[in-house]
Amino acid sequence: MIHFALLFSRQGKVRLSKYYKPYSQKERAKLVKEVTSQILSRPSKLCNVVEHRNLKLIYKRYASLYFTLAVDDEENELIVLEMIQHYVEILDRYFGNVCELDLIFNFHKAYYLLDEVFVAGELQETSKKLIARLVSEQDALVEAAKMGTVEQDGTPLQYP
Amino acid sequence: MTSRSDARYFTSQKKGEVAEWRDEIHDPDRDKRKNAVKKAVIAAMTVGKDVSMLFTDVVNCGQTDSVELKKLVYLYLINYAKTQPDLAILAVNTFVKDSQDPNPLIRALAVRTMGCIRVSKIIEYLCDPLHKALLDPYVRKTAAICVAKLYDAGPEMVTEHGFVDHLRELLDDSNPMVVANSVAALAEIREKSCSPDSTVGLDSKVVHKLLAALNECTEWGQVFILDTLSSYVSQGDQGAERVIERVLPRLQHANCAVVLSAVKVIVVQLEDLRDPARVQQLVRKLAPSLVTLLSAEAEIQYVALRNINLIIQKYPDILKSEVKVFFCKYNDPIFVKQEKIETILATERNIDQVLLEFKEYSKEVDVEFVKKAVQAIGRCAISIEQAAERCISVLLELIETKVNYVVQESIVVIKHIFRRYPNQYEGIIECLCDSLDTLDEPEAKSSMIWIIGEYAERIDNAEELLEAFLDTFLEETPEVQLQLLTSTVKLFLKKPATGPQILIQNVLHQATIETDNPDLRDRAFVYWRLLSSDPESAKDVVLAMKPTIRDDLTNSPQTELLQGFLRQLSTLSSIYHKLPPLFVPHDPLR
Amino acid sequence: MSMRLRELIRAVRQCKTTAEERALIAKQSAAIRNSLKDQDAAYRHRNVAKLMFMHMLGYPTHFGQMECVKLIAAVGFPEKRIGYLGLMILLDERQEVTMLVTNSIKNDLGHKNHFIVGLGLCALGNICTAEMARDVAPEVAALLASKNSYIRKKAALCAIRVVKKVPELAEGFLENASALLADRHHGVLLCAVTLALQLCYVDANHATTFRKHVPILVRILKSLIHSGYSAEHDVGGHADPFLQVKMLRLFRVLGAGDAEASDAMSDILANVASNTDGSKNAGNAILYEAVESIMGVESVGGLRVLAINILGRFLANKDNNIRYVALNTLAKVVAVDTQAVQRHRHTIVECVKDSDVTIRRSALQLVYNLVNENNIVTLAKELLDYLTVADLEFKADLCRRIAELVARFAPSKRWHVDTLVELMSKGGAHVADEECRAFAHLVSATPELQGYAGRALYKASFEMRGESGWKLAAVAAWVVGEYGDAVVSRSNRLEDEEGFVASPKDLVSLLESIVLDAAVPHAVKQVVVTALAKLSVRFPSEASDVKRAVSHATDSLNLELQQRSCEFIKIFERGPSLTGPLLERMPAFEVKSSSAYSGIGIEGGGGKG
Amino acid sequence: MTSPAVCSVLHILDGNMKKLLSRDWRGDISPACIDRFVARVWQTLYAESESELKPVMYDSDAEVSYVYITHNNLYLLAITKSNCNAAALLTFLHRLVDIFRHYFKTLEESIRDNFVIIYELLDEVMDNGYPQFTEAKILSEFITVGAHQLIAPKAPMAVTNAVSWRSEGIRYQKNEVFLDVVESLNIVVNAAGQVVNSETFGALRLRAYLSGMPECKLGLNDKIMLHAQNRSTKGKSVELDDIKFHQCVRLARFENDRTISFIPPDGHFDLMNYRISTANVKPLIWIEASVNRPSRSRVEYVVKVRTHFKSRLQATGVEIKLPVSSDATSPEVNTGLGSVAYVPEQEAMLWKIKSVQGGKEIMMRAKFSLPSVSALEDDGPVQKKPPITCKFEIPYYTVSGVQVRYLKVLERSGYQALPWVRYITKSGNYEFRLDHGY
Repeated sequence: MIHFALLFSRQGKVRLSKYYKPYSQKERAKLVKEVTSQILSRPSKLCNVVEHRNLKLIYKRYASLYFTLAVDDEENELIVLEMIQHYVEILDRYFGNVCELDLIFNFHKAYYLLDEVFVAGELQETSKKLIARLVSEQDALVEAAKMGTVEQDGTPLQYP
Repeated sequence: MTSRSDARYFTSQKKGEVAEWRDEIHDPDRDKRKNAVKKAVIAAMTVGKDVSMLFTDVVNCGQTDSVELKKLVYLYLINYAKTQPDLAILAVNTFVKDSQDPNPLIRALAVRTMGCIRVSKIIEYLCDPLHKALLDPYVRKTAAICVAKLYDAGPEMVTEHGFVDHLRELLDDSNPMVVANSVAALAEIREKSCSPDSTVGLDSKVVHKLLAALNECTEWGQVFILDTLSSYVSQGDQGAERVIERVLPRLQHANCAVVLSAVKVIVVQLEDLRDPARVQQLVRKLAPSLVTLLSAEAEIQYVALRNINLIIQKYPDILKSEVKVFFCKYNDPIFVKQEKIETILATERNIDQVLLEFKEYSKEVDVEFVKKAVQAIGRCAISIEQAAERCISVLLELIETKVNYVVQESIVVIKHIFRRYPNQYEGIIECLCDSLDTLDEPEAKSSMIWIIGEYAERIDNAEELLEAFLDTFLEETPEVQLQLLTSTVKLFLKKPATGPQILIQNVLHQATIETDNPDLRDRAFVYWRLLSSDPESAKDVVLAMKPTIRDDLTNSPQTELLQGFLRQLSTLSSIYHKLPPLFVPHDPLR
Repeated sequence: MSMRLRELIRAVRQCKTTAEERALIAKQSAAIRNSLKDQDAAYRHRNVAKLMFMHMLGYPTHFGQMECVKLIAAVGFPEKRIGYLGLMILLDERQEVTMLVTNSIKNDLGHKNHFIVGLGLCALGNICTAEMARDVAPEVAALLASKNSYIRKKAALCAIRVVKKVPELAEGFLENASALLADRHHGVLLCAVTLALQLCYVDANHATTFRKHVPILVRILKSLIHSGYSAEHDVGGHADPFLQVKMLRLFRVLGAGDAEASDAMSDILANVASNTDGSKNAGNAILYEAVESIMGVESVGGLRVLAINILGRFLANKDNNIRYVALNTLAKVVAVDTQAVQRHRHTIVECVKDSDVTIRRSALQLVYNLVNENNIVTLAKELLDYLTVADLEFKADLCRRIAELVARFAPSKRWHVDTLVELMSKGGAHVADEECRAFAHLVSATPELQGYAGRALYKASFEMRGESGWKLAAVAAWVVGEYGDAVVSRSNRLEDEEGFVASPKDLVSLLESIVLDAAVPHAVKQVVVTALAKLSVRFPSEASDVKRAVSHATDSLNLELQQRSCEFIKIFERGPSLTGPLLERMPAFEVKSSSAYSGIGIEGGGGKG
Repeated sequence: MTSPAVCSVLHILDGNMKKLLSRDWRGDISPACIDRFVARVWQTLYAESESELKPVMYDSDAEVSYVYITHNNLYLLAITKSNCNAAALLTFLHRLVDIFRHYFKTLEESIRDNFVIIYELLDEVMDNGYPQFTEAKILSEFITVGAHQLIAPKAPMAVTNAVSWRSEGIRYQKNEVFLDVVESLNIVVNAAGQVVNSETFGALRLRAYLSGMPECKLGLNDKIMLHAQNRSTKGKSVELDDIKFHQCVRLARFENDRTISFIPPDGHFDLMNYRISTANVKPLIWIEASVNRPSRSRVEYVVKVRTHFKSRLQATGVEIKLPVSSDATSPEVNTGLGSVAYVPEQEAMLWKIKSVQGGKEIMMRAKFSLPSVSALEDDGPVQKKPPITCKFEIPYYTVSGVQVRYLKVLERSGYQALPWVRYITKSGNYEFRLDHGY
């Protein structure tokens, strides 16, 4: 199971964090500090796994951003790497050539996408195409509700 | 390693910086050249990027009349020379040329940098310019330090060229910076040399020179001189008096380091003064300066407090009337607050006010600081008998807050008070027993267990209380186990009834059979053998009065050690309260 | 007026220092608190979004938690969407506020819009408490059978959380979970397999239920591999590796301890293991999982050889990730097939010195598992050499492991003693008390080496002063105290022992110097005081020196040290008639029994004396 | 014995402990040490106590000492292997900050932008780990920002002169000296209204615009000074507890006959600082506050301020800071004088009064609410208990009664210089502990 997901920049700034186990704010701050400094200090040629307490941090670097999933000992490290890639490709598809600024100003969108990929710390969906469709449908629903073309709860208006 | 294709996500272009810089370094435009070198140096020294491949390109830039560019090239050299000694040789020409430059600034720069590059091949080229360096004071002051650098790299070269004598001559120099740096260089050489006194003796003649230089010297030079003087053993009363007289005015210096070094010299020389009245008088003169140090920057205050802590152990009266300056301000950093607490000396006169302060501190948020405050209350109780009762009542108030770590620390402290004043305050034991369940720190636990054993005859349910602990005997730390063992033995000796008898069997069994701790087991066997052979002598052995514990709980160093620390005032040693051999790596001349 | 989210983000990015950022957030938080107080629903959406951003930066946002509850209770999808997101980010299961949303979520689970149902399931899956889990379990179980695949997959993962929080609820999910294992939707199937795994973890008996589905699952996996290219689920030429890995894992759980099920899956395991292309990470992920499953189920020897060969290939791979998983897996396999792993010993020992700490750690773990009676001497030496250069964080564990291995495989008692003395010298403060005690037991149980061990320790301790020597000093003190007579004796000298003599006086003065050293911890001094007392009996000639040494501690602030030394001083006063019987050699250690004590009389005395 | 070798390497780190710049003087420190230091600092920041964080720390594994200061968001860290003079090293680090501030207005951002010049400065202020020349004003005469130097600069004479703080050849049309006597009052009052500590720090701030190499002499109404110079001690004289002088003052001379004689640096500097205990002086401004919590989510404050000085004097720029909970919501205030504002970034109410006469009493009431959901213990900010603090100035007045009797200026050219003297009293650390009621 994934205990938490963390996306941070080369400068150690957190761009997204999701916890599937309860951690207090203080523990989170400490964790972020430890995880980022541990990973940022690793030369690029080393393997993509670091052990941290009793968790494994599986990370992958994309230009200036690092994606990290903290998993328990049971997980298959190699497939977790694919999960990271999976999510990144989904971000890329959604934003269209995703860049760090997209994540900064649309952090909530990144969370919506994440919630379609993982629930309860487990992988939920392997089709990027399907996820793209699901999220855009929900975006459309929000737009429609704002425009008043659907009922507040998403039911299409009955045309006379 | 992940497949390269992933690089396309989140990319920003960035390629071939180093190659770009190399082109720019050869650019005819000087500003461009300078900028490129600057970028390379920054990359190397700040980001830690490896730009050693530019070595030749950069070094060639050194032959320039731009001082700024030259300085950059030298910086680059310092950074790489150690890892690439062979390349560093390429720079020798530049060095030699620069060390003969008409401008003293350039000459000094060359000498300074060569000294920093601890590559033996370069060092060899250093001696010559060093000899020539002595014409201009600015170069001279740089050269003086360079001798110390040279000594570090190859002491034999220094001896060969007679540089130490040179340095000693420089003590007479008309220029104060030169004197200061010569003192510093001599001190370092003395520190490193195997037979310091034969090389750089500190005789009364040198001391006289140093004292004379003190007035004219720069502030840092004054620090060097004072620190050197502090290791001078004056020839008796008069010698000491003369040194003190010359050093006393330094107490008025605005630079805290000068003041503290002066304090050190005076404190050291005081040992040689015979007249106690004169000592008292001089000690009184130190007090205002020490207090003023507490208004310096927080870090300096910290050093001052650690030092004051030592000084008041030797001269307890020195700040007797100044206790208020040690009271904490809200914005004092924790490290200052902690030291202030440690330094507050309560007396019968100020005890009420001091206690009020400690109570206030025990409500702060920093756990360790709060514990220190509680401990300080205990210290008051132990050093001032008349105040013990008041201290105890404050501690009881603290226990009522139910803040876990405050309660535990209070119990530890109360145990100390019980040991200091046996059979006086056991009236409060009942209150203490109320918080028995909340104890989880071994020291608090064992303190409480000790109290139960020590006063077993006055605690009706002592047996019950100890029994509760015995259930978890094997999970306790050795500290708690040992205390449980002894307290159960005491209980049994005081109340040899069936209940305690079962308890003692239980604890002896667990301590001898169930544990693998040889020390605990030995203890238990000794008790077991003692109880089975002769219960009466057991009472005599176990329940005997113990010597009263010493007045202070700070583990204050013994006189000899304290004397050693006082000689180290303002140094790291005086802050760690450890003598230098315990923390300075000793590599005799590497 | 209040800032928009974008403006806030921009303003934060413009802050040059942390202090500046903190001030900005403090102002914005105050503005949000004010706005919340006005109960203006129009800004609720924006406020929660801003709070999420602040929360991500690590600032307190507790004052806005109630807003999420209100948004979730709203009618509209836009409000619910941001409300749920806020709920999951700003709150977790520890806050009591979470309880207030249970009802809203319950309602949403029955909503006609599947996206709203999805929001509820997602939130439950991520943050529900045990109490909430009980409340919603029936609804979640029912949703497993929803017609909508979007709801089915989310319900399956949500069920995992519910079952983790309240294991006894597992029963209620079994039937619907089984049905899902035949689902044709990739996402649903993936989640169903994950749920099945969780149900098996909760209660191994549930595996029986799922074993019935092995043939179907085998068929599904086979067709997944062979069905040809499907762009939607392809990763680097592998058909849905995520699903393959999950299914292989379920096979492992179902096949373990069940020959029939194992047999049913052996073909497909062989198929995956031999036909998966290992040139890309995704393929290796599948291979790695297949290897683990082959080793986990009741498989035939041939299959195992195949698996071990794959690991051998992995170990030789240049990719550090692959080497890493190889080391980890070999560590698990070594118990099953030592020989096969021993073949790679050289490579493995090299990995202990790798530049990557992750690899070093795994390799070290594997080395521990690799040690046996044949190679202990060489490997112990390697490990002891490594101890001096090892990462600080490794040292304690390394010491423990070395002691453990040496105890298990030592070829001789003398080698055992020598190695442990070296361990304590090199390990210093990193050696745990347990190891020190075990050493005392060893010496106690080996009468012929008591003198030798004491001399070795005396020498080592004499040479090692300062903090790193304290552990050693305590052990040395105990052995020297207990066996002092043997230590000074020449008669028990071993054949090739170097000619080194310590007199009774030497022993006492070493111990006295420890008592006098202010830096030595009290716990060490305690042992030393007892050792001194014992020496007064072993060497009556030293009695007065011992008494002096012990008396240094009688005014100690440390309770135990004072009590102990005062007692000994009193005992000394009584003379040999008391000291003799009290301090004579202690009974040898018994094997630790866990049985409750049975009335040992005080008369027992333990020492027959 | 002490080795003067103070500093092996200096690192400057930003608020996130990222390295901005380093200079290695002695090459005997492993590069890993900086990471060990950073890890150590981070560790304590998340612990229950920061007490392990001291400005001087020993690393027993690496056998080095870390000596550091923080300034705004910067860390200046010196690492050493020797038993160096810690007071000197720390003073040096603070001096470095002064130099940087003299060169660049704001510090944190300027470090990277002024990389080269900082290295030049570091090269000049320290050699082989010994502090060298740290007079910012003189340094800026030969190390300048961004100048294109076609002709290599020469080191000014001052660097190697006995008078290292003043260059020769300074010329002014009008020779003037401005002297400000500034006293700041430090006071701590506990929640029970008792004065815990009260002391006053005075400074004689000089702005000297004088030509040539002037010899100056200053006379004060210091009791010992008057006595030493055999002057009558009639009239007002004061007793100062401790005096510190700028390095330009001849200390030996002062020790002899209490004469303050000096050649001043050019421009402004603190000639002298002194300290007196004011334990027996009634605090000039007195504050009383009570906190009332009628319910869990309501808090009310009543603050009373009294001025204890002569009514002809005025306290100006009075600013009283009343700390409130960090999650306070919509405060309401009510005051007789001045204005009150809630300043969330300071977690306080700021009560500002432009000026108030002596002998007055004024009141302020404030109330606010707290959120219904309180933070979990681990999540929320730690509940600190800050005191009420106060800032003010009282012109034309000193607590100590120090007076300048004369300031004589003698220069070879024989010009007449005009001395101007001003007196002012200010608040320093001025705090009243508050019983917050939780």
